[in-house]
This record gives sequence, C-alpha cells and structure tokens, in this order.
Amino acid sequence: MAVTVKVVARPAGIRGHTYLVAVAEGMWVTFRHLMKNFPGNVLGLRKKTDIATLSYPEEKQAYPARNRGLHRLMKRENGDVRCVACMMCPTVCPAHCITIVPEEAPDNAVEKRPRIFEIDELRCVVCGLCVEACPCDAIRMDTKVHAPPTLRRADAILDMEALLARGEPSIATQGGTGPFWREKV
Amino acid sequence: MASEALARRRVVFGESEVSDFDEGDLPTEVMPLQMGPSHPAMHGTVRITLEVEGEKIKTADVQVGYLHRCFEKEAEYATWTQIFPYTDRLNYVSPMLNNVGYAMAVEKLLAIDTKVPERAQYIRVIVGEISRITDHLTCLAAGAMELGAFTVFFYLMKGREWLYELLEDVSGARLTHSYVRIGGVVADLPDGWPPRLRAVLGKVQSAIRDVDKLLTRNKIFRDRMDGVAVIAKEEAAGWGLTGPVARSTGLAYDVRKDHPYLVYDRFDFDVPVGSAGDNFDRYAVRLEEMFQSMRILEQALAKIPDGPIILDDPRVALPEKRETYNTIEAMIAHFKLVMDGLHVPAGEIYSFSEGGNGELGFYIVSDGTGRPVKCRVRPPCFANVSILPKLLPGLFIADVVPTFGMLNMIGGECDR
Amino acid sequence: MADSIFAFFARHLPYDSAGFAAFAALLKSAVFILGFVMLLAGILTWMERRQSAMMQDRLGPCRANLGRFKAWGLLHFVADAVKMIFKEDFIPPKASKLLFALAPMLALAPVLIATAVIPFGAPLCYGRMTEAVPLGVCALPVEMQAARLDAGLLFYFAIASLAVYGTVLAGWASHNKWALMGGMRAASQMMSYEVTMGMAVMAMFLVYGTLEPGAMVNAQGNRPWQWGIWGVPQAIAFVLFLTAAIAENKRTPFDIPEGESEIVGYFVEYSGMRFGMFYLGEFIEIITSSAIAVTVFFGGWRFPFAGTLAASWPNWLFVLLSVGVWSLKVFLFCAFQLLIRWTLPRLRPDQLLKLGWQRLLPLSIANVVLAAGWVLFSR
Amino acid sequence: MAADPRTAVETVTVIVDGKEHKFPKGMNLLEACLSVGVKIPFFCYHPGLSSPAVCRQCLVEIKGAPKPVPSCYTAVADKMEVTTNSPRVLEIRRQMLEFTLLNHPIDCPVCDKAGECSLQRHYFDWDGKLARNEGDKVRKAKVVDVGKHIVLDQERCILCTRCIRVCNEVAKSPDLTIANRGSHSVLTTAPGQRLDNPYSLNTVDVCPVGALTAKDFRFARRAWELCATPSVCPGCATGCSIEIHASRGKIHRLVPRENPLVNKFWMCDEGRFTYKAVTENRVRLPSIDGKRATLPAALAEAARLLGEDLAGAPQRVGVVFSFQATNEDTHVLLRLALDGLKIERVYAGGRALGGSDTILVSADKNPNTTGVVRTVPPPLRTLKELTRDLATGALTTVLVLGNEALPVAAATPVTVIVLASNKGPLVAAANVVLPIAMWAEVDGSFANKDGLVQRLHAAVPCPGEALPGWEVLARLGGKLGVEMAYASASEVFAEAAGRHGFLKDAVWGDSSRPVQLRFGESRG
Repeated sequence: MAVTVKVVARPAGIRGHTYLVAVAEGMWVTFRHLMKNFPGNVLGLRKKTDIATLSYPEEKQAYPARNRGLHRLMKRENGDVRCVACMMCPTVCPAHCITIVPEEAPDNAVEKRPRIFEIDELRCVVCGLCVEACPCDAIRMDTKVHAPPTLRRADAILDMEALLARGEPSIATQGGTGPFWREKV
Repeated sequence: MASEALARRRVVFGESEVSDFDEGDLPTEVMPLQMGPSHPAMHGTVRITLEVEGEKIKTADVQVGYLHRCFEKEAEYATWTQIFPYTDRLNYVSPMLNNVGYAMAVEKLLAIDTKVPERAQYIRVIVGEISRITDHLTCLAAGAMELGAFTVFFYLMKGREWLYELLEDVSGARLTHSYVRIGGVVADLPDGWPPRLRAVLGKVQSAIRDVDKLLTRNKIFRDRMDGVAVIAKEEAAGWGLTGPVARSTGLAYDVRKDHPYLVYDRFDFDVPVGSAGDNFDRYAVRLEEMFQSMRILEQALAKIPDGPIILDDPRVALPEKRETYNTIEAMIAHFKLVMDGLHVPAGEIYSFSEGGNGELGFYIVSDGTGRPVKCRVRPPCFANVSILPKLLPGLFIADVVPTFGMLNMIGGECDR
Repeated sequence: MADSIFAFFARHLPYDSAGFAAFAALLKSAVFILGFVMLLAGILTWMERRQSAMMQDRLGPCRANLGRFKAWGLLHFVADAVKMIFKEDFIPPKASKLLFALAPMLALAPVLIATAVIPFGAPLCYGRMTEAVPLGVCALPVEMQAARLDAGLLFYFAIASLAVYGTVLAGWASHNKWALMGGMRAASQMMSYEVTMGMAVMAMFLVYGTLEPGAMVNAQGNRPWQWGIWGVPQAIAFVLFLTAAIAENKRTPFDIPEGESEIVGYFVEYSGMRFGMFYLGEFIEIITSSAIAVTVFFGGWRFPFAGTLAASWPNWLFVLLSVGVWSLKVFLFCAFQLLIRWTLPRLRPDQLLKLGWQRLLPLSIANVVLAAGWVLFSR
Repeated sequence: MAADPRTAVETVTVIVDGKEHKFPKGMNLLEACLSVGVKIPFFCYHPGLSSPAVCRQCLVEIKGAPKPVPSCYTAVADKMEVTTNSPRVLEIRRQMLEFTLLNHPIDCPVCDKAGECSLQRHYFDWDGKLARNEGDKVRKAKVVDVGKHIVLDQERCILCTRCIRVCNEVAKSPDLTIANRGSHSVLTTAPGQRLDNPYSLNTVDVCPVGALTAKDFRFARRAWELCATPSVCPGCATGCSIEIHASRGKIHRLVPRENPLVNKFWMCDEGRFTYKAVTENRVRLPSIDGKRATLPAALAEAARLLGEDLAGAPQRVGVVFSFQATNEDTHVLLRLALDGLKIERVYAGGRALGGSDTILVSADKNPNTTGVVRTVPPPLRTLKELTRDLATGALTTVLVLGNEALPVAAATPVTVIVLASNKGPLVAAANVVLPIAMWAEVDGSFANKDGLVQRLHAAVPCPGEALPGWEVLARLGGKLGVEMAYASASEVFAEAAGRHGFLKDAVWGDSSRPVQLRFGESRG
C-alpha cells in the first residue's frame, strides 16, 4: 500500500488572530461541561453527567474478570494446600518475591508439599507469570484485592495461612485421571 | 545612544567585543539555572542545566539518566519470558506497544514471526493502537497542563482512563499489562469487548474534539506553540528523530507504512505530517494520529478473524492449562519453558516497530540458552530528546515546557 | 424595642458627629471585610476547586464534613485553614528573614484595604430604617461603603498597586532563583497592566464624571440596560479592565509569576499560613476586582424594580436585599473569572508584555479618546 | 605426527550425514557420532557402562541395513554410511519417545529430577508434540524405600537398566533387577534385598529420569536452581573429581565429574557426604581464650604469644601441618613457620586410616597427604610424636593448621594457636582460634595419592569472618615480621610451583564461574 501522507492543517483565520473569539469558544466548551455536570455534582444525579471520577470508598469500580490482585493458594478437596512446592512460580517470578521451602508430605500420593510458602507483596510486580507457570492450579491472583497498606514491611509478606485464607477447592482435574478426560468438564 | 553606552561599558568594564545581544540590549549577567531533575515540567526526571540571560536561554545541557533502572542488565538475568514485565515499564504510557515490539524481536530470532496466528496479530494491532492513542493522549494532556490549560488535561486523561479500562479487561492490569507473549498473546479478547471499544472510541473522539476547540485556534495556545523549536526536515533525519516529532517536520517516516509488520499492510490509514516542524505541528500531528489509529481500530475490528491466539507449539508457548494438568507431554513442555526459558537459537537481530514516540527497536543477542546475552532497546525518545540542547538556546524558559512536552520524553523508556 | 435602640443611637451619635462616622466605618468594615470578603474568599478557594471539577468532569472536593453536615464539601476551606495554620512554617536558611515574613503581609494587607471604597449596597437611611424610603430622598443616608473618598478608584489603584511589593519581596527574600524570577515577572507584569487598567477606568471616569464608586453606582439605572457597560467605549473599557484585572490577580492566562509548571512561582519557598496569605490575597483580589467591575460596569447593587421595592419595603429590608443582589453579582463575576481561569492556557512573559504594551495600552488610550468623543457628542 | 606403534590404531572412514569422518576401528558408532557433534538422543547408553540397546532412542539408518540399527550397539566399520536425521529415523525416535511417555506419571512438579531429566530434555528436543493418549496410565509403586540412601519410584522408571549395570559393573554388587513383563515391568530389588552397596548413589546419577532419587537431596532444591562448581572430593587420598552443587551459598550435594585418570564417572557414597562438614559445626568468628575477638585482635594475640615463646624458648615451639590443607595453605605455613620463624619442630597429620576397596576408596582419608609430604622438608614428625612431646613438656607452644584431633586437654599448660574450620576439642582448648575456609570455599589444589594435582574452585562464600588459610597465615606473618604479600591463591600457587617439584607441571587454570544448571546445558 502506498504511503498516504496527510499534511495536518494549521488553522488560522479570524478566530486564530484575535484572542476573544477563540477564548469565547473555549469558554463555551467548558461552560457546557459545567452546566451538564452541575446537577450531578450538586444534587448527586451522577447518571446524567460526564463525571468520570468515583467517590472512592463508597463507589467502587467493578474489577474485570482478569484482574490481577493479591495472591491466594488453592486447596485440595480435603482442605490441604494444593501446592506441591514444584518451584515453578519462584523460578518464573521476575521479582523474586516467592519463597517456598518444601517438605515431604505424609500422603505418598502427594509426596511433596510446601512447609513455608511466602509471598512478599511489596516486591511483587503483579505480572501474573506465577499463575501462568503453576502446573497444578495452586496459585491464583483472581482475588480482586489490592495489597493492603501495612505499618511494617514484614506485614506485607503473606504466609501460607494468609494465602490459603482466600483459597477455595480447585476444580481443575489433574493427573490425567480416567479415560477421555478431554471430554470431561 | 545605546550603542555608544554599550561601547563605553566595554571600555570601562573590559567586556568582550563579541556579543550575542542585539545591538542596544543591555547585557545582563548569565545565570546558571538547574531545571530538574525534580521540576514539575520535567516528567520522567531529567535535568536541564540552563544558562540564562534574564529569561532567555543561552545554553542548555540536557542530562538524562535519572530514571535509569538497568533494563538491559536486568534482561541479561531474566528468561525471555520474564522480560515482558520489564518492557511494560519502558514507555509506561503505551506498554502494549513495548510488549509487542519485544515479542516481535524474539519471534524474528526464533523465525516464527510469520507463524504467529492471525488473530493474535490482529489483537496485537488492536491493543497496540489503543496504546498509541493513550500515549498521544497523555502527551497532549501533559503538554496542555504544563501550559496552564488544566481542563484539557482532564478531558484527555478521562479518555485515557476509558482506554486503560478496556486494556485492563483484556490483560488484567491497567498499566503493567504483560499481555503479549512470544508466539501470540496470553488471552483472547473478552466477550463483548469490541462493541465496548467502539463506544469508548466515540467518547474519546468527542473529548478530543473538545480539546481541539479549546486549543487549536486559541491564540494564546498558538502563540506559545507556533514557530517555537522549529526542526527542519533534514535535521530530523540527521538526528535520528522518529515518530510524531519527525513527522511534524514533514518527514513521512512511519514504520507501520515503510516497513509493515503484523498486519498493518491490510489497513487503510494516513501518515499525518506537519509543514513547519514546530511545536504546534507536533501537537497537530499527534491529534491527527489518534484519529488515524481509530481508523485502524475500526478496520481491525471489522476484519479480525477467529482462531487461536497463540502459536500451537509447546516449544515456544506454554501449552493449554488443561493439557498441562493432565498429560506428561504438556507438563514437560511447561517445565522446560519455565525452568530453562525459551530456547532462542544463537544469533542477533534488530527488530523495530512504531512505538508511541517513534521507532522502537529491540536489538537482541542470544547464545542459545534461555536468557538473552544482550537485550538493547532503541528508545525513540532518547533520540528525540537528543535534539533538545540544540533547540533550546534562544528560547525562553517558558518555552522549555512545551518544547520538552512535545518531544514527549518518557523517562522509563529514555533512561531504561 | 427597635425604636428605643434607634433613639439611643440618635441621641448619643448624631448623624453629623465624628463619633458616628467612626462607628459606622468600623461597623461597615467589620461586617463587609470580615463578614463578606473574607468569607467569600474562603468559599472561593473551595469553589475554585469545585467549579473546576465540574468543568473538568470531576467530582471535586466533597469530603470535609462536620458529622452529618456535608454541604458538598463546603467546609474544605476551614479544613484548609486549619491545615495551613498547623503546617510547618519553614523559612529557608539563607532567606532574608524579615522580608520573608513581611512579604505575605504586604501581599494581603493592600488588597484588604483596597476594598474600603467599594459600595456594597443601597444607602441606609439613618433614623428611618423601618420606614419605606424611596431611592434618593433620604436626608441622612449611611452609605454602604467603608470609606467614601472622592478619589475613590484612584485610592483603589494606589493601594492595590502596593501588592506588587509583597510579590517582589517574596521572590527576592526567598533566596531562590525560581522565586526571584517569579518576583521579577510579577513586577513587570503588574506594573504593565496597571496602566491599562487605569486607562480603562479613565474612560469610565470621563463617562461618569466622577471617580467616586458610590457616585458611579448612583449614575447608573436600575434596569440592566441602564448599567455602565452599555456603550462602545464602556464595553471596550470593560474588556480592558477585566483583562488587566486578571493580570493583576496573577491568574491564568496571566499566571506568569506563578507559572507553576515553568518556574513554580515567587512563593515557591513559602509554606503553611504564609503561603496561605498569598493564596488568600489572590482570592480577595478576585473579589475586589469583581466588585469594582460590578460597581463600574454592572450597576453596583442596582437591580430591576429597585425603585418600586424601595418605596414599598422597609428601608432596612431593602438595603439588605440590595446587599444581597450586589453579593450575587460579585459572586457570579467571580465564577466567571474562575471559568476563564480554568479554560485558557498561559501566556509567555514576552507575549504578555507585548500584549500589555503593544495591544492593550494603545487600545486603552484610544478608548479614552473615544470615550471623550462619546461624552462630547452624546451630551 | 609420527605413528607410535603402541598407540597407533587402525582408522576407518565413516560418512555421517553426508560428511566423511575418520574414527578408530571398533569404536561405538554412537560415541563416534557424538564426538563429531552429531546429536543423537539416548537413554540406556552410558559411556562408562555396557550397551544393552534397550531404549531404541539412538536408532540410525545405515546404508544397506534393512532397518534402523541402535548406534550404541554398533561398531563403526569402514565405508559405513550413516544417516542420523532422516525423517524416518526422527519419526521412529519420536514414536519410541511417545511409548516411553505413555505410562510416565505427571510427576514433574514433585520429581527431583525435573531440570536435569533426560526424558524432559529429549521430549523437548526431539518430540515437542502434545499427547494423543487419553487413557489411564499403568500405576506402580511410588516412594519405595529401596536403600539406605535411595528412594525408588517405579512409575517414573523407563527401564533403561543403567542403574542395574552400575550395580553390576561398577559396584560389582548385583542388587537391582527388572521384574514382570510388558508395561507392567518394574525396577526392583530381590525380595528382602536392599540397594545398599557403597556406590549406590551412582544409580541416582545415571538414572535418566527421577525413578531413583537420593534421600539426602530429596526436595532440598530443584535441580535447575543449583550452581555447579568443579572441585575435588576431600574424602580420601583418591581425590575423585566432583562437582559441587550449591544454591544461594549452601552446598546441597556432590556429584562425580568425569575424569578418566581418577574416578571415570563414579564416586563412593561416603565421599558424597563430605560436604556436611562444610555446612555444619563451623568456626565462624575468631576468639581469644574462648571469647569472641576481632580478627586483627586475634592475629595480634597470636603473634604476641608466638613471638614471646619464640624469643623465650624457640626449641619448644612447634608447628603442625595438616594433610587436609591445600597446597597453598601448606606452602604459606612453610614460608611462615619454617622460613620465617625458623621453627624446628614440624609435625604433620590428618584423619586416621580407614577402610578401602579396590574400586575407588583409599585407606588414607586425607585428600592432600602427598602434597604436604612433598612440600614440607623432612623430618616430618607424626601426631604420635606430638602427643609424646606435649606430654613430656618438650613443647609449650603449637601453631596448628586445621583441626586434627590433637591430644590437647584444656588443662595442659600449652599455648595453642589454631587455624580452624570446624569446632572440636582442639578449638575449645585453644588460646587463639582463627577461622579459616574449607576446601569448598577456596581456590586451591590437592595432590592425590598418585601425585596428581587437581584444582579446587570456590563454590560457596566463607562463613562468618573466615578467610582462606593462606591469607590468615600471610596476615599473621605480617604481624610477626615475615612479609608475605599474596593477592590471590594463584600467586601462592605460582610461588609454590616454582619451589616444589611435584607442582612443576601443574597448571592453575581459569577461575571458573559457577554455572547455574538452569542456563547451562541441561544435565539430563
């Protein structure tokens, strides 16, 4: 396709040469906004206005489904942590904010589980790579919760208990159990 | 009379015969002035050491680097995938463009750039053009605000916010998207997203029209912008300027047109250029480019095909989660990609795309392991800012603000 | 009851006594300056943000509530005052301490003093306050004006031009190049525009034949088309006056001495209440200039049917109404100034001076000539 | 090069993928191909073991042969034309891999081998196709405690028999076997038997997947997090070449490094645990009479004690060399004590003799006996003599390098200055303790029982205030007026090499940077 070049205009004319006309035109624009927003701003009729900001703690914007928030750890059906300490997430984390110390799990079918699982939410850059790297659907960032402010830095380090507090049983099937798993939900 | 007085002063005070002043001006003492790094107009922390006579600038020494975050060094210690979050933070008002630019570079080295699914390419164009609009909106908003037109700032920021919301729907984060992956993108467009984009574009257009009315013909604004910091066409090429800054001089260089990538050759759009190369042209070019981007968006939304959104190759892209959970093959591929990183064959490549500020280049060198040996960025605004010391002398202090604003230095990208 | 109080005043403070003049002046300045100007200035600090928010599609400040009393965040100016008083009062180590402390006072005091000559309502008829007194028939009028000076507007200019000292001193005393630059910009700007402003008023002086603001109000009619702005030289004078007044206020598009994103301004080193005084002074200037504009061009307190109402309502009620009308006019004018401020970008210093000296000054001089001709031929 | 009749071998010409190469006659075709850079995957082949050709991964086409042949089981022959990358071969290999993966459990997240797994590597390099299978996998026993050091997971086993051959051919102890048939085949020990031979951990090294894993390393770290540093085992005088695998400053395991002169590909179980001494029970800080002191203060105190005693009764001052110290430490102690301070009573010792076998283990449990004996001029008194001299009062002051179990009781009126790395009775009784680094923390060299000088590389940082022994000694020398200025261990080595004959031909080599297994070539 040929390069189509469009020279931008430099409008001048009478409006460009006097101050007053363009000033009046500009003021008409802002005045229109003022009048449109006035009832909403004063009487609280937000719907009919252009007001784009929110009165934050009372009004909140709904987070999109894909929003990346605070981490959480998913659970097994029996309530144990789903994580098997495979170290994929600390490996992929560009901020090195995940610390996992594994241990032997009492259940031989599980074999391995984390003894310590800590995420330093201050270091976290909320990129979501850990969720992508998890081969067990153990870590998720779909809490739609922001990292809360803390008084001490140490309080921003979430341990396994805190991470499991928001956890739910994961419904992801795993381990290729049973024939024709692809057709199962 | 005045010249005689001046001559007398020269004799009495031994002042130099050679003078930059107009004959008749009283010479004032040169005052060094530090503008920045913490100055309201120096977004992205840059320091300009000025020598001024009154308000007139004699010399300007622009010092970048205050936002240096070692992007290139960090990249040497990250896998190819881990670099995406870093690229988000290069030009932080149009992160998608950086994501796309970087992914394209790695794909070229992997020789899979033509195999990226078409839908992914369209999605990249769409999110990239939205990012371009947010980039220009931010530039114009900040530029107008620094000239005192605060209302313009909010009208444009409002539009940017709507677009960010759309990008958040797609990627999960407002600003640090990390949405693109090597071989495609991480997720498909959400359901019902295209109509929302169309609606938002309409609203953004009306906001831009308001701004157009507030500024374009306003004599105060024109006085500030017209004929200030003029760059000649040859000069622009000589200094390596790209993007809207170069186009404002009449240099019609747009990577999307001159070296089409992704699916840009399938869209009908114009390259807006300026005629005078001054600050006003840079403003007008950006304004027009937003409309052109909207044209591309509409065409892309109309043409986007169905299909996969990431390359179906477990050696490049992580397999689908369901496969990973249930098959050893996908699990192995998943592990290999995460722990060893993508195996990019040894070699080097320079790949470039049209970023918000101009030609955004990635020069990457691989030794075949999971990490780059070098990941160098050619940030457009680094080249653009390089001409600033030449533009400033002779202008007033007040001119630094629009000139700097219209060059649109983004610290994260310039200093890296 | 009321009668006995009036009787008491009439006996002890006869109308033509010096004591009455002093007492009335004190009372008027107290009520007007503290009760109106300061309050409106406070409200303007909130309104500036709130109005700009509405212009910019935002919500604006709405959080300063007293318990359940919300009033759209109107109490923000109280919160601001409290904040400013309790903020650290920082003086740069190398600043000139005396001048640094003096500058905000010099910026605030003149604009307060300048309000003295502004007539803010219909005259009160001393001794007949409860009766209906038609306009212009009162024998013992108490002018709603803190000081009635024949030099009137000249006094206003003389005092208001002192405010530039505050600005320049602030810039100089701060020991900061940016502040100094702001001070220098302020000096050149305010001096340049004073000339234009004077010339604009000069035209009106020719039209009215007086410099006394009260007399100017008296010269205008009650109906809007009888106000001072109607007429070619008057309209030009109004535009010139308004432009110059905004420039005097140092507000966008003439906020060059501040130039927040360029040089931050002459008060860059000020914090706390010292900064608050500059800020307050700026808003009082808005009120003053609005008040002068209303007085000279928009009929002061006059409003349609004022004559009828004056002849039928009790005098004190009518005066109160006229003060209310005047306040409304001033308020609307302030809002208009805010509208301008939040619409336009800022000029560059050289363009500002060029505009002042090369455009406005010749125009204002021409307007004086025009006004002279107007006066000559319209009589 | 003139043909030496003893080494001259007959060569054959083989065409590999269209290129002509010359190989010695009788060479294994797989080895031949690998040696010229042709990549062929394999599971069961191991250069130190026999070839059973069971995995069918190394199939190649040979012109004239009716079907692809396993290259690990074929000797090169003259005029042989080999194709290693034809579509047919690649497809057969891929299909073999698919079979192998059919019953492989989805264990990567819990498998210690992930990151150094041959199966992972070959799948990624040679297959790269997603699964077609949706059926159930054959389940076998998991977490089988098969030996003292080893855990077996039968599901993960791909039946390559490498471990069986290691037991049979290296350890000469046939402990493992394959039982059952078809897809129910499992690796197992004989009923009632355990995998407890002294070379059992080599089975973990050779296991291409995670079927056999070491209990010691189990779940300690993921393989890809480790950094490998070449070093030498300090367990005995054999001096097996090893790699130290460390992560974030901590050693996690030792694995053998190929060295045809010493240990080939193997290493004994005992040697693998020598790293424990580096991580446990270390002297981290200097002390004077049991109290924490700064290093300069401790050095000054040591110098004062030595200086006083040397001035008083020089014949009653002794120095003890250690058979565990590096050549560099030994040389600097030689310079300080013998050249500088003229101490005449020179002792040397180390760990007591232990068991030995004919495979790798030596009875001398010290890694550098040869180096010390060849560095220090005789007479070199033994520890037994030291005991006697201490008892008789012939010695009042000793300067000890290392912390041999010296017969020094706390009450004995003997001044002891010790350069120690680990806590023990000697450290408890010493007047001055100066912490020194251990073998895994320094650059240096050991000479094994055959006089072979091998390099040590620093793999982890020194704990606390510990420094390499030579550096502490050089600084002590400075306090005593014996000036020795060394910037690095290599300077010490250069000086020592110029003086001691056995180091003459040794080469210091490069200072190697640890390679993170993640970004080095996968070890699979």
